[in-house]
Amino acid sequence: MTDTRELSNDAPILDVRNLVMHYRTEKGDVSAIEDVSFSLKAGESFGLVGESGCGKTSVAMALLQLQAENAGFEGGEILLNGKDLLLMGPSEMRSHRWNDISMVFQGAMNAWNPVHKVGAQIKEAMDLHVKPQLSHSESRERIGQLFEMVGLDPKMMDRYPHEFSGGMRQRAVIAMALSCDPQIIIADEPTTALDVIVQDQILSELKKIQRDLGMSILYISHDIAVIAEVTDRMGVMYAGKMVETGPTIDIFHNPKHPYAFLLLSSTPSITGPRRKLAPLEGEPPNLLDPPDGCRFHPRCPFVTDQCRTEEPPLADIGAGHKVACWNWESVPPLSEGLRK
Amino acid sequence: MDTLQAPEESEIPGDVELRLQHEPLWRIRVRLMQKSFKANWKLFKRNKVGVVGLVIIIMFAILGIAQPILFATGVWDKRVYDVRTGNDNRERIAEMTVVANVDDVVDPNTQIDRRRLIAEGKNAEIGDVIQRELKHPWPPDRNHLLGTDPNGSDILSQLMFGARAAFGLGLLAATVTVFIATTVGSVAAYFGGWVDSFFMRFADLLLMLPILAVLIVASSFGRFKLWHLAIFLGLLGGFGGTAIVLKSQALSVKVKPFIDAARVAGGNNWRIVTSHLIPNVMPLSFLYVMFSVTGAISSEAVLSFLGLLNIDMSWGLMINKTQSAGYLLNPSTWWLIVPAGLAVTLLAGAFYLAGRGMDEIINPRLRNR
Amino acid sequence: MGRYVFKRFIQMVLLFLVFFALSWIALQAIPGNSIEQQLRLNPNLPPEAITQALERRGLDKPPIEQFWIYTKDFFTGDLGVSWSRYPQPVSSLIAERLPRTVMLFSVALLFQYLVGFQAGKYLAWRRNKRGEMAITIAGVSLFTVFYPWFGLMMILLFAVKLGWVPTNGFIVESIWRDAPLSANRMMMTMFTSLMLVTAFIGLTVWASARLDRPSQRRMVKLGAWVAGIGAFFVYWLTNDNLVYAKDIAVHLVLPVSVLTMVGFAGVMLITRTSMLETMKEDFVLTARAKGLTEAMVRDRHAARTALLPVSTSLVLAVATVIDGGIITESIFGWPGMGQLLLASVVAEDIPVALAAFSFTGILALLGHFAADVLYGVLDPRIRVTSQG
Amino acid sequence: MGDVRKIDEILEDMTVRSSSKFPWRFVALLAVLAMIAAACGGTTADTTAAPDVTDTTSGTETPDTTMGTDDTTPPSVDGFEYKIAVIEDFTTDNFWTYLDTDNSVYNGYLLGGQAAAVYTQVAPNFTLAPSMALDAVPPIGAADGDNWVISVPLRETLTWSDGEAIDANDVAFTFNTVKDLGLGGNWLGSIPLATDDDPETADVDESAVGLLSVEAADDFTVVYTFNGAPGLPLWQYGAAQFAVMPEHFWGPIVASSADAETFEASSGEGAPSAGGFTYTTREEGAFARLSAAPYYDTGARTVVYENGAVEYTGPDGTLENYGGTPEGEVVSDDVAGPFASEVVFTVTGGQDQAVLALTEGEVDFWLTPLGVQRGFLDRILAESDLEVITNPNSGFRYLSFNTRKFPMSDTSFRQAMACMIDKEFMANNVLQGVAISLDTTVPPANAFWHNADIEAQCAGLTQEERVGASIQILKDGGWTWTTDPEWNADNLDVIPKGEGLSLNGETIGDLSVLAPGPGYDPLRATYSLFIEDWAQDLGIPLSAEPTGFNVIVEKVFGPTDWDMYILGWGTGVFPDYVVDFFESSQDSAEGGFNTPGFNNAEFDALAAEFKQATDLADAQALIFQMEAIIAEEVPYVVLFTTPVLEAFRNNLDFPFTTGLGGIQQWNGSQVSVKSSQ
Repeated sequence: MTDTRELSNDAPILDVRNLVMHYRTEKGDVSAIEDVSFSLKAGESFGLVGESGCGKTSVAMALLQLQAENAGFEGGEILLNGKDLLLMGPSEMRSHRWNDISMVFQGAMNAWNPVHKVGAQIKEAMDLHVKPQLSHSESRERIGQLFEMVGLDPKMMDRYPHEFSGGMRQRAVIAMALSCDPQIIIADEPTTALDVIVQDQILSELKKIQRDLGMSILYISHDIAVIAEVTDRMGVMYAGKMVETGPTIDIFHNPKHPYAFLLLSSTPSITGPRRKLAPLEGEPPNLLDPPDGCRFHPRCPFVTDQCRTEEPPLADIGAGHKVACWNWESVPPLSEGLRK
Repeated sequence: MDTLQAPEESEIPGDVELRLQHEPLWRIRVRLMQKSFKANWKLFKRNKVGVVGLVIIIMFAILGIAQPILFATGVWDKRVYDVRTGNDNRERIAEMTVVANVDDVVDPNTQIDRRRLIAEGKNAEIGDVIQRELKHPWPPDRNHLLGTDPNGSDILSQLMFGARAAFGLGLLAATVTVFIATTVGSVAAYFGGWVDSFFMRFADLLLMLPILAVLIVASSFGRFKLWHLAIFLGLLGGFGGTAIVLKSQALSVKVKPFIDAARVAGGNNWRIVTSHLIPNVMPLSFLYVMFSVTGAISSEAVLSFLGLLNIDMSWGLMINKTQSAGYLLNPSTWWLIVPAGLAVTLLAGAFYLAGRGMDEIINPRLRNR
Repeated sequence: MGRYVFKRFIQMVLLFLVFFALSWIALQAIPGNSIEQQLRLNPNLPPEAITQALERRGLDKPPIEQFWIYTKDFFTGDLGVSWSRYPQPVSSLIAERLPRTVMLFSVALLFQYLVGFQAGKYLAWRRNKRGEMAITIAGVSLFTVFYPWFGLMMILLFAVKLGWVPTNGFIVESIWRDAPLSANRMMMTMFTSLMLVTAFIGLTVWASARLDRPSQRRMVKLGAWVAGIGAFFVYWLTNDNLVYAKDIAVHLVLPVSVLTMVGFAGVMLITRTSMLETMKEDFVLTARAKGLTEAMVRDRHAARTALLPVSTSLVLAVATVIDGGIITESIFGWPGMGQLLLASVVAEDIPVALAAFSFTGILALLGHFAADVLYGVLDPRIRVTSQG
Repeated sequence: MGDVRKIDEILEDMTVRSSSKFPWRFVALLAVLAMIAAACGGTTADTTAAPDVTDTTSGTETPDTTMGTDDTTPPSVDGFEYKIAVIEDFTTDNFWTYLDTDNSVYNGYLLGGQAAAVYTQVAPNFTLAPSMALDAVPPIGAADGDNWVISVPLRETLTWSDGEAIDANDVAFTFNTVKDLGLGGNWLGSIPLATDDDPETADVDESAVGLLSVEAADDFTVVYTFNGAPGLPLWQYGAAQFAVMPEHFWGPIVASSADAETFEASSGEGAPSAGGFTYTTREEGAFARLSAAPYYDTGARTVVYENGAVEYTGPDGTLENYGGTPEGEVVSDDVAGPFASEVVFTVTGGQDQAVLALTEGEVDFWLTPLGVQRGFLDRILAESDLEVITNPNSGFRYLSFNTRKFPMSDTSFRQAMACMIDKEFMANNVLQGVAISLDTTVPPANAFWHNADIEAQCAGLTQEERVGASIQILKDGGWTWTTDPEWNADNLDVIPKGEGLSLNGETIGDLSVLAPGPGYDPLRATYSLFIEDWAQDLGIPLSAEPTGFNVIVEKVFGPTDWDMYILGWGTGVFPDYVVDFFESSQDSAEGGFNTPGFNNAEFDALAAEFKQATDLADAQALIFQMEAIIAEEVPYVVLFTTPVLEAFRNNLDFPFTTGLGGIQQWNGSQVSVKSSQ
């Protein structure tokens, strides 16, 4: 299985196609993921950005098949090396978790079980997935290496999570994610709740590791700046839908979906071009009863009648840049900002 | 210590009062209560465990209320159905033949062997046909739906009286418990320091006591009536374990911003405790009412069962009387022991179940995702 | 840590002193001295016999002096002499009763917590699925069942109707009449052998973690189980006193089963609540993401963390064994500490009652202390804060 | 993957620190192994030691009885095990302790048979008869200066179970031990030690008559010296009957005991017995055993007649007669055993368990002072091999008035209350067979002392007639109502109830009757409620207060601010208690037993005479008169007694099954019970 990455550089190792997932609640179905597609090639990093509640985390959970109990897939497929995860049985799925797809969780504190030592929690995954099973000392050696790789003292593996600082914990989480040598790492808000300097360190650490180990990383963040910093390609999600996807540089500099445009406008950027800040007004829609037509239309400054009735398709506007908007052409360049 | 952790959030946000100042406060409170009641009722209904408990509680409440009504309407004659002095002495006669050998007895109701006759102190010759009074306890029939006890007293009537006793005792004990525990817990949490130490050490002290033994000691104090027991249990619980739980809840409320806000606004300490802290501890307190009722009912039953309470009638006493008269392990007189035992179990269990149902609403950690 | 323990210890001693004094006052305050009453109600006794009997028990002195003498003796290790079983020393009464209580309740608590914890885990794991309500209601019913009644019903069913187990008592006379050792001695041997086997297996398994190769670890662990259980069986099967051990074991079956039935639900509910809270934690998700099986996630992560309040409750349950034993012991005719406590309180035998009270008090204090320590051991987060 | 608990998941830094930590764990492991080994070794030592212990004990125990019972072989024809269930544990195996501080009925069942006595009472009619003594009737003795000396010749043939003679030295030894060690309790009840007058309290004469010394004039003559002439209670029913213990066994123990406490803490295991069984062993909380032992009286035949007369044929065939001329029906014909090789007491957890043991065939007899409860009868009678007998209990439950206080001080008030109480109705209709109506403190079953001529107030009247009679009694006594009570024939009730009852203008305040709660005694609790009802019918504002037993006792034996109470007495056969309960000098306010504060000069005179009486017939006549006064003046309303039901397996052959208190009164007739199989 670990050899598959050698197959081809072109074939995506992860291909999400038209994924539809709903949460069934007493009040009705919540459409959390609506027709989302993206793919990830070996060694590539892809970013998913959007407000909280837009379905990013649902996508991450779907990739690990750890969605909530009331979630149901209405369509689509998640192909991992060509095999559909949605069709796998629980035990087969388990063998892929961490082994092929691991995850750097958000809020690293809670990702650790407080009653076990950090090393033990990493070893636990290795015992399951690394074949042949490593001996005690071999495991420790490997964990030590991983710790060094993420910039931690190997002795820390015998400490409990609460003895780690936030940044150290996050590094340890990365070490854990790397422990079984996965093809894909999902980094879900990897730097949220860390102070800025640590954020930066962690991100460069991740980038370095990705470079060294050649794995694919799926970044998930509400912070478009983070995504811009570390990904090759990105997608913008809004209300469960992918509204814009393409090379990160294209979108970052030239967003064509009004939501992406406003998102970028509302974020000050140090590295990017100077821009006028524009507020993103209103609140995300209630996914129990999403608006007709384009889901963004109630908040959209470029709204037209068509937007209110017809759902725009994710259309290619060139160079792998796709956008789902009827009026993407009327979205101004970022530098001009939004005219009043 | 206890299964129940203090909820992290209170049901009624503290700042609601500020937002709706143009309305009279009581109306806001009533409306809020209505609203939260409706919402909570919906949640509660979803949890079938709680509903089962509630239904059983209501059943017993009806049972308890029914007895005075039956007396007042004359359906039941006090002389027959009163739990203290009532007895049914309408004679029930059975004819029987005195036989020499117990194996010859065909129908135990109409025939009797000689040994039994001797045991009952009558003289008869073998072969005589004599009339024998059927003695209490009588099995259930039309007049006595659950039969009579060895003294000829109606079991159903005792059961009904016992229901009233159980409710009275349970609710009184629970009210005392929760009133004290809420106050103690809030005060200890708010003031901290030596006040806290004092109450918490006192609580530890009460937790050290062998409760049953202490109740036995207490019950030997003269005319220890049911309401004495209720208050005693209330005090034990109120200053003991419940206080500790509610204190930890109050602590979590104490650090909420609105308490600080009230303090900054120059609120007097007692006012903050009574109008901010306690109302926010109340939901959990109310939950503890349920659990305290369970504890009180069981304690009373155990003490009565051991024959240590001087009370007129209760479920525990019914079992105690059955036992002391020797009918306990006799399956053929099941009506003496099964209804009473079941009643204690059901009502105590029902309050507990209802409590668990409420717990799922009040305790945010247990709420469904 | 040392300072913390010292502070706790001082607190415990002070608390115990207050407890001791309060218990004495409460017992002393019972209206009517039943020892004196019993004597006085016997018309055959001349007044001098009554006076003498009171003098011998020190009851002729004023209460304050009695208390002073009693306290002095108590804290110098002399528990005094029973009033109702004069002149039997209190310590010998306790020595006679304690092994029985220890035997019955150690086994019962073990089962209660094993069954309760497993059931609670299962319940939490199956939340909102079929069976949850049925098990909850059944569990709560057993938890809140009127215990004396339930116990008697079980005796009626299993001992009387079905005749599977003895109805009461802890030994059968016909087996023990010429026994070379006392039942207490036997119980202690049984208890010790159980403890030793458990300790052996536990320690070996613990020590095996040091071994490097997984296969070695497995072998040693398996070996420990086989050797431990094997040694237990070999020891008992070749033991001349097996027949006596068996008799005690047979008598344990019903009380232990009933105690387990009424007690497990409490543990189950604690476990469930605690598990439900734990299951919402992110680390459970992490564990799943790591590809652990559901059983591993449940046992190593959710349940291991949920074990905290359960273990605390176990320690505290140990502390209330004597009080809780009152009913059990009287229903099953198991003359242990609970019955001693009951009898002494009813008879106002203050030396015995006070000793039993103190015993429960000390158990409770140690229980609370042990719970704190255990919490620290099980939850590394607490370990640090409690040191500070 | 499975569900393997991985305790090994705790990672240890082996490579770094193993050298320092590694051995430590295995040392711990080794320590455990060593402990296991030690434990095994220890227990092995036990088992090897065990046979020795059993050998020695059985060596001394195996009785060489005249009946040829052999313990080591299965029981011979007569050698059966008499298996008895008891519901309370024995608390001592030392007879001295039993009689002193641990004077429970159960200790009595176990140890009571050990003692010898100079005179004794013969079952079932309590006939006074010689045991160690040679003469049929206790000698009266004669004055010797200030003292009174009684010399009793003893039989020379009696032996303890170990073969030592039972002689006068044992009697003297027992007396001296009680006196010198200062034993108390019931020892002082049967050995009335003389006390000196305390000069400081000149107004009270403490120098009651008592025993000064008991000496052995020779081996078979014992001399009692009193400091005055003793009456029946002190001599015939007192000192002449005290328990005699073997000096050769206890002497050394007494000598080595510093005080009574150490002495009474010593074990009585191996003590020789004078009663056919010796105490063997017990497991506390489980069982106790007695073994048949050589008995001097084995084979003796005792025939008891209806009138109490006893015909005794000794083992050697000599015929003796006690307690009058044998005539009438034979109530008991008894050959002394022991027939059982063992008496095995099984301690069961409670009465339910005792009945189970009985019905399951684990025991032959349930020995209980309380009797079998009626609820058990169904199940006992369902077993065809169980038999049930019923006898009245020796004792009574009563309502007592505080005669020191108005209105209880008024005789007509008490009489009217007594008249209202329909005991027959209570016994037959309400309590239904679990209570036997009683009118006198000496029950009919105590035939010799019972005054059969006494009738209760308003005996035999209907409820209506009782109301009428009570009203009349009150009116005659000068009582008036504002509203007179009236019997309403339609409702079969008193309507209206009396109101405003007063005597010479003095009205009655709220009164209460203290009675044990239904949890303690449902019978008395129920009774108190009915008494409350009846009193209220007459306009007496009485309320029943369920009160703890200890609280009632505390109240009524101390201060005198109570009104009425209901309690019970368990009584012996010799009715000296009648004196204790009602003699004015026995006022409970001063520490006596006269709780009502009854103060009647006529009664006091009779009581004084009774205490001095030495003749049974005189004493009987005095008791009859005293009872009559009690029935008329009603300080007590004697309410009822309870039947003692006893159940046993029908292979048991008891010498008698009828008698006050039943078989349990005689410790289950251990020596004479036979097995018919």
